[in-house]
Amino acid sequence: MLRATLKRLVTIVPTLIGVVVVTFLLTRVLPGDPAAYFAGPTADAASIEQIRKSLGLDQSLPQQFLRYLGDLARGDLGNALSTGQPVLKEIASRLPASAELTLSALALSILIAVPLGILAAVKEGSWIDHLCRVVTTAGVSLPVFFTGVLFVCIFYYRLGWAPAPVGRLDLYSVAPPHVTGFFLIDSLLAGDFDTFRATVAQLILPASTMALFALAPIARMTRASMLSVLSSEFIRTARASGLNSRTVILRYAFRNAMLPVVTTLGMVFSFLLGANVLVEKVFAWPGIGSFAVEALIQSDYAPVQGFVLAMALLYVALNLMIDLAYGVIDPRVRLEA
Amino acid sequence: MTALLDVKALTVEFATRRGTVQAVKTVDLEVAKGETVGIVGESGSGKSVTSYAVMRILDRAGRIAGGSVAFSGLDLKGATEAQMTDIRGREISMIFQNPRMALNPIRKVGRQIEDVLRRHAQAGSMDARAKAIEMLEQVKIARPEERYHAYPFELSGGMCQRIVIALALACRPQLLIADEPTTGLDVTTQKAVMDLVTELTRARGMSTILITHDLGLAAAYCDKVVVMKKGEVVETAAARDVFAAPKHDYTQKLMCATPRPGSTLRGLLPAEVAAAPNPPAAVSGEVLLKVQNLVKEYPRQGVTKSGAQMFGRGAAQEPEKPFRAVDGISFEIRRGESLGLVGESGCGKSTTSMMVMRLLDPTSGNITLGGDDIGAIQAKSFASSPHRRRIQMVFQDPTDSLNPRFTASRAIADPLMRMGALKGAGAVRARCEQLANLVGLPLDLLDRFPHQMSGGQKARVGIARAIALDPELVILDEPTAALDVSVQAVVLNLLDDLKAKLGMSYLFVSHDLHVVRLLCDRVIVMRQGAIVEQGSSQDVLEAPKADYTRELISAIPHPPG
Amino acid sequence: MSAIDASATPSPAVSEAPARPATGLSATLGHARYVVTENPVTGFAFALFAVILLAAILGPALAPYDPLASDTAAALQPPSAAHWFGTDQVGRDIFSRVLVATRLDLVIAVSSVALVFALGGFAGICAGFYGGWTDRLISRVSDTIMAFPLFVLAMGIVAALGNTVTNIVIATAIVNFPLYQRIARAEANVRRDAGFVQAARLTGNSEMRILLCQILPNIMPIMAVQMSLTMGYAILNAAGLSFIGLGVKPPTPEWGIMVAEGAGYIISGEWWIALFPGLALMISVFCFNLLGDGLRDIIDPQRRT
Amino acid sequence: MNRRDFLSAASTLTAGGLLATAAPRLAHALSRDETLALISENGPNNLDIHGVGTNRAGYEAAWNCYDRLVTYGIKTLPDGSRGYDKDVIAPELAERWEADAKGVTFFLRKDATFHDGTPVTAADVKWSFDRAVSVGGFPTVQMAAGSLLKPEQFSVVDDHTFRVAFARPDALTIPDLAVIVPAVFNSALVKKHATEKDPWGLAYTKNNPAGGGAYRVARWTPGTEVVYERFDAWKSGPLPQLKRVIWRTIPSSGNRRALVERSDCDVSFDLPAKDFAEMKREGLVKVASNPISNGMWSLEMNVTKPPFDNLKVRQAIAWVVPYQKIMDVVMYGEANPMFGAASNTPDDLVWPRPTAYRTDVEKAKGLLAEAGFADGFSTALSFDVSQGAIGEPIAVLMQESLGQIGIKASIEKIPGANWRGQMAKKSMPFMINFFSGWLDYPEYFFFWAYHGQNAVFNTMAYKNPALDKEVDAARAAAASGDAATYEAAIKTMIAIAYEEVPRIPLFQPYLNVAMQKSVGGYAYWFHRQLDYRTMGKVVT
Repeated sequence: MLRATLKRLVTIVPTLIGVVVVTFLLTRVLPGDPAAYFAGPTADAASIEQIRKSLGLDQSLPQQFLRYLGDLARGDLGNALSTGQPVLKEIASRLPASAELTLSALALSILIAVPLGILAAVKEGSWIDHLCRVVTTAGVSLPVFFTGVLFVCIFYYRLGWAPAPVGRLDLYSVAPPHVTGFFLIDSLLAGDFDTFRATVAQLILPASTMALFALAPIARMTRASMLSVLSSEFIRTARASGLNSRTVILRYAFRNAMLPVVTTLGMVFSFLLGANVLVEKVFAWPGIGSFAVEALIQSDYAPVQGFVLAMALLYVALNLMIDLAYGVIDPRVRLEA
Repeated sequence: MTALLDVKALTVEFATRRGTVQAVKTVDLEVAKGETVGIVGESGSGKSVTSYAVMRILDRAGRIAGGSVAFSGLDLKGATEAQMTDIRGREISMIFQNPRMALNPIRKVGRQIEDVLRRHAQAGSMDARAKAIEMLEQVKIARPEERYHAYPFELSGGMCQRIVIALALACRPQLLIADEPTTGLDVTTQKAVMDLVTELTRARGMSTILITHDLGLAAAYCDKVVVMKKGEVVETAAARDVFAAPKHDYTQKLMCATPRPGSTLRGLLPAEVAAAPNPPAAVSGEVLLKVQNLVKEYPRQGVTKSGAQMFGRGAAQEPEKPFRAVDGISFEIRRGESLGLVGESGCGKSTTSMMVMRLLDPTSGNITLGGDDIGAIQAKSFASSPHRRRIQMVFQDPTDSLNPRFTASRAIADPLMRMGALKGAGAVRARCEQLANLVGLPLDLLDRFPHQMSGGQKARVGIARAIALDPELVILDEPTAALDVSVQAVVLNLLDDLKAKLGMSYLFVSHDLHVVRLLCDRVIVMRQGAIVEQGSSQDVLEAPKADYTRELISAIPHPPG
Repeated sequence: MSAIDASATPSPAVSEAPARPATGLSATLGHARYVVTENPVTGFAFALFAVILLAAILGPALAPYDPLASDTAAALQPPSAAHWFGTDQVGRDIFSRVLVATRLDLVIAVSSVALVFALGGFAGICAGFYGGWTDRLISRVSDTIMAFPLFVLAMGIVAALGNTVTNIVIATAIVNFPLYQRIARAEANVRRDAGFVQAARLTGNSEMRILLCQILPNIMPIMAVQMSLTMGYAILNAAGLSFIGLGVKPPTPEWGIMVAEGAGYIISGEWWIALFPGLALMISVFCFNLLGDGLRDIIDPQRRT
Repeated sequence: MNRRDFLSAASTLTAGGLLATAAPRLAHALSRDETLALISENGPNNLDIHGVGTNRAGYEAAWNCYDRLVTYGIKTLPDGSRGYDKDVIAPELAERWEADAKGVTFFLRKDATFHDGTPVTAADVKWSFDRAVSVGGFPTVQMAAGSLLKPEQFSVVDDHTFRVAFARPDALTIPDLAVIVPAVFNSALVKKHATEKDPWGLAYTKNNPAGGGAYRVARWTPGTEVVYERFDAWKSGPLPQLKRVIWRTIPSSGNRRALVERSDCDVSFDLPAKDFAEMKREGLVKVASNPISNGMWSLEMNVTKPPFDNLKVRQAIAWVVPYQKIMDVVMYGEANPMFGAASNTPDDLVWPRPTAYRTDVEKAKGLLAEAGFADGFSTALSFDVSQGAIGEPIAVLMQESLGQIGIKASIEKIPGANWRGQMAKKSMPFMINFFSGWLDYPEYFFFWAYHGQNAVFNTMAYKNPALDKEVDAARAAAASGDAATYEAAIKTMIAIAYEEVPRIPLFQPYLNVAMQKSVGGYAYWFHRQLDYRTMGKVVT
């Protein structure tokens, strides 16, 4: 297992190098002059030049890249000019917010989509199957920001059921003491159920917005995978052995069907991280996505680079987790490792 | 003696897009207690569907449209699903072909047996494991405690089939339905599995239904045989009687199409078809293909350099030897001759044929074709070599070997357009039609796609493609393994006729010694990459010298007569 | 092994097909007709697609108003007989804008899909067919792209290259590259040693020829499914870019940018500005998605009995 | 204030016997009346006005956390609202001051301390001003606008007496000391955190206000939230009512409106004009509305790029602008029109003032024909995406109107990051832009936006010696107090600019702020941000 993990990590190296180079180049070809932007409204050419120098933007591209690599090696990701903070600190404080939202959304959509997919597969061709297909497809057919705005308008503005979309906590609540950065966990650790409730309340709308988006791929994959497993020969054996349909579907078919679904989850997660960018903006969520967008729009290199590196690491971690999950589910993978 | 299973006028329908299809039509079947009944038929005869209907595990599209099924007096057709799940595995159980696919790939085999035991209350949480291990012991699995924790992919095909048998017999059912239980297994394994089934069912006084396409198998193991054709029962009789004196035409046809010791190629065909005798083989003395010391090595899978070497203990250890799929074999084929290459799976016969075919580069050794050293030309660039057209191949699976998006004529025309000298679409088409005539493919099939043709038709397309460029050597890679016996008979005859007509040489790769004998002048028996025995097919079959050959021959079940 | 499977398949519907009278094309059409009529949802999707296509072709001719003409006297009017979908903040007729936008959105969807198919599909086939270094190199490129959250990468590309329709198309194509590459790779990989490929080698086909003439046509069906799904994604992607200000240039009518602009008016009660383009967008994405599912059924009849 | 303080406060205030779990909720209830919940689009990126690239939200933090020597007075405007009075300089850290021909002497109040309790001395003032003129970038430029150029101008007389020497006579010197930049820093504290590379301690003050203003920052989560606490020992004015200010960043404008309408926040900033117009009409919340002083939106043409070098072309465009349409559908009336006056020559000193242009397509066509462009031409009209709510509809309407006289304009959305750079490079031929000057004097506006010194804001690259002469004359006259010369120069200056029309004024927008009816004490400031010190909540 350890060997396999190490081997997996080695294959990630070229990807990471690729990410660093692509990110660097991408941010450098971004239009705009950060020096002029940050020099302020009444700046003259000289003061812009001064700022350009202080940002290291007067150097040649390879020089800037070397400098960047050097900083990276020291763990210095630079400062985000838009919030004025070190990028590392920003990412560390914002990543839990995004992760909490994304994982909640993922969990929510798995809870809904997987049973739906199973149901659709078991009742293949019935009206339930068609309904599942139409409902999940409808969910993925709306731009996520539009769903978000619509939800806010209906559930907050018109009906008043949801709390104000002001971020992770309402205006007057205080964040729980930092342990994991996940408010849901931290508030429970602190035994502060009011904050826990407030966190859940704030999470419901944005998480549902994103979950709606993730329903279709998960349900679709679950259905297809269940269908192919259900038609396989070992299911016939299980049925011929008199195992009841519950055992056949859940213990025999479902676990086998989970393999491609787990792979899909990786894709969906990456998909949701992208959707995060838009949802965070709508719900004033202090996450890493909205932060990166702002930085990108302002040609603020450092946060964009930091963000993408963080994402790449997250991607690596996620893929490792998927591989591990695969190993747990499928003994064949274990042997190959 | 009352019948354990009594099926009367069973009719099964499938809803397809072209309307309802009757897969089984008014079938009657009786199985007495302790009796072994064989259901024999070619593909599409409805033999499997009948058994699925009895178990009530038909696909969603299928339904029992008429008739009755009684098991120990219980009406299975009218039973509720809950009743049926109690009966399945407990009273009637099934074993399937392709044992590895029949087991849950990600559940320990022991747990799978436990699932069944516990489902039918044959074991509680305390003793389930012990009972499962006991079952493993009964199906003669060595080290059962250890195997309990194995996953199907860790076991061989034969071993998996033993697990499936354990699964089926765990709850001591009264009836076992074995659906092609040995198909896909090597002959020697086949025999072991069938002997085990017989032994266990006899010991328990169980009844068995053996569903098979192999008349030999049915003859060897059944008391009674039911012959089915296109969903209908054409003949039911005691096994001895069926083989001694088949009454129905279809049974007769099936009987004579099944190769057995003493049968001739023409004899496989029904009397009214087989008009002219086979042309005599025109074997010249000239050597066409010469293979010398052919070796193919593969690096071993898994850990190549062990940790020990890293810690400096490597010097004492011998370096890991690569796996030798083909271990220095030599043989030759003369012009007009056909040579059989026989062996069980993994013996290296396919690797050898691929190397001769020049699709694979040998590790060492020579291959010369009519004096030209074709082994020296890399497989990668052989496609553009002028020698390419001299060796062609007929593949094992006619479906897999035809591009599903090409019509028959397009498939046949491919070599003509690539390597032929023909100019213009008209000339190509004419040659296609000529070839179609040669292989007996009706011309109106030329514009069909593979999925619109039957297995025999697809085999003919494959043969037409192989002979399109008048090759000198044709490699036949189990060309009839996927075909029903009656079709096999026709195809084998066709191949023999073509050889005589076109003066080609054949390298016939097969696992079936009887088939090889019919078509080939000489036979090579391979095992573990090496040649065990070679000689004229007559000699090898009738007076085998090697023990292995003898074992192979004796394992083949064949109908009496 | 597979040969033996076929002989014992339980359902007679798929075993040993009897000689069917239909030729290739009409059989495919017949099958398509069957799928459309058998599955009401797919039938619906095909009908919707026809409507969208019609709107794209005839849209500019059918629009009752100039989609660019402002009429400040009639700004922010709710849907009425004169303006079916109401008017926007500068008094443009939303119905006309939604209708005319169909063509642009379809062009964005189709061209990005065509591009990613050409790039990703070809790279994937090469990777799957040749294996070795080709595979490693192409797969690493894919991994690198995958390491970015899709939308963020699209944003970066459009921000870097400038927000034009061409760049939106390019960004969407690049972002989807890994998906196509992986599917094509997997499909090519399983076929690389298939019987018909070996047969093609025997008949003197060069490797590149086998790739294009033998493998590619067999991968087309599954790619078609993916392409249909990507069409929907391309439209959503463009809409998302519009929301953060990286969409097409105003005043070009495009659904995404109309929704993005209209989203700001939802709270203040002018729901129609965002809703109608949103519906158009949703319906088309919905249609492409269902179409993908339907295509899968057409290609893979075994999926459905 | 952290959580623990809150809990202890709650338990001491209540008559004991409280369950611990009930405490937080009670704390909410107690604090809300003295807490202001404020939302806006962006939060500060730097709490120091001297920092590199401090944004507008940062101005607000700096304004409330630091004191200056002097500030502007507050007056009640004609419409009943309150706003700063540019003509009244009021004491803040300085109790009084004495000006002479060479400079001005400030006498600091003796009881003032910084947040850490250190007394405020003249040395702190000197250090702060030295910092402002030396650190470069925006603060230095802003100081220079009041002729505050080098450290030698500032001297410590004694602990509580500080003198500024004039570099040259400039009427703007004292007003410039009341803007945000000349804030007084706790020099001892900042110096402790200064390094060789960062002699002015910018890295420290970026996150830690080192001042003695009425509020200090209790918690700052960049990009998300700022929580202020009142500095109870503040002496530079009456103790503010609000004990706490919570400022959240809400990027979506729809949500900012929803929050204030549903009473989930007290003050909502940065809403589109349409929302303010509707909220004013509906009357659910209070909307404070003031024209932005010395500011206007305008269309700007780069006179170095043909055909905009042609006066007739510029005038033709000025005649074709759909002014009223823009007022109606872009600003919803939330602006003062800057068009349709009787003449381009002013008869008084009111500024900003309308031009004589209005929409007259025929006249525009005629002028364009005279200029030799009867068939029109093609150009690109740019606007700043971050100002897209206003820029985009104007662009769309302009594109359509220009089409009427044959000018084909494509619309270029320039990302915010790019905008300043493009402005500095003067690469855009035709753009929609906003400019306002902090110091509310027309010559100040003209100096930045029209003068031949060619500042960033002179996006038209307009150089006219005749106009420059008038601007310089007006500045000199203002410094010497020569009212007649001043008036003549201003009038001529405006007449030239409007006749030559390199910049077509469109409207003077209002600064609107929506707040609950219970919120009082709002005043409009030149920096367009909130001053918490005067604000309070009516306890109901």
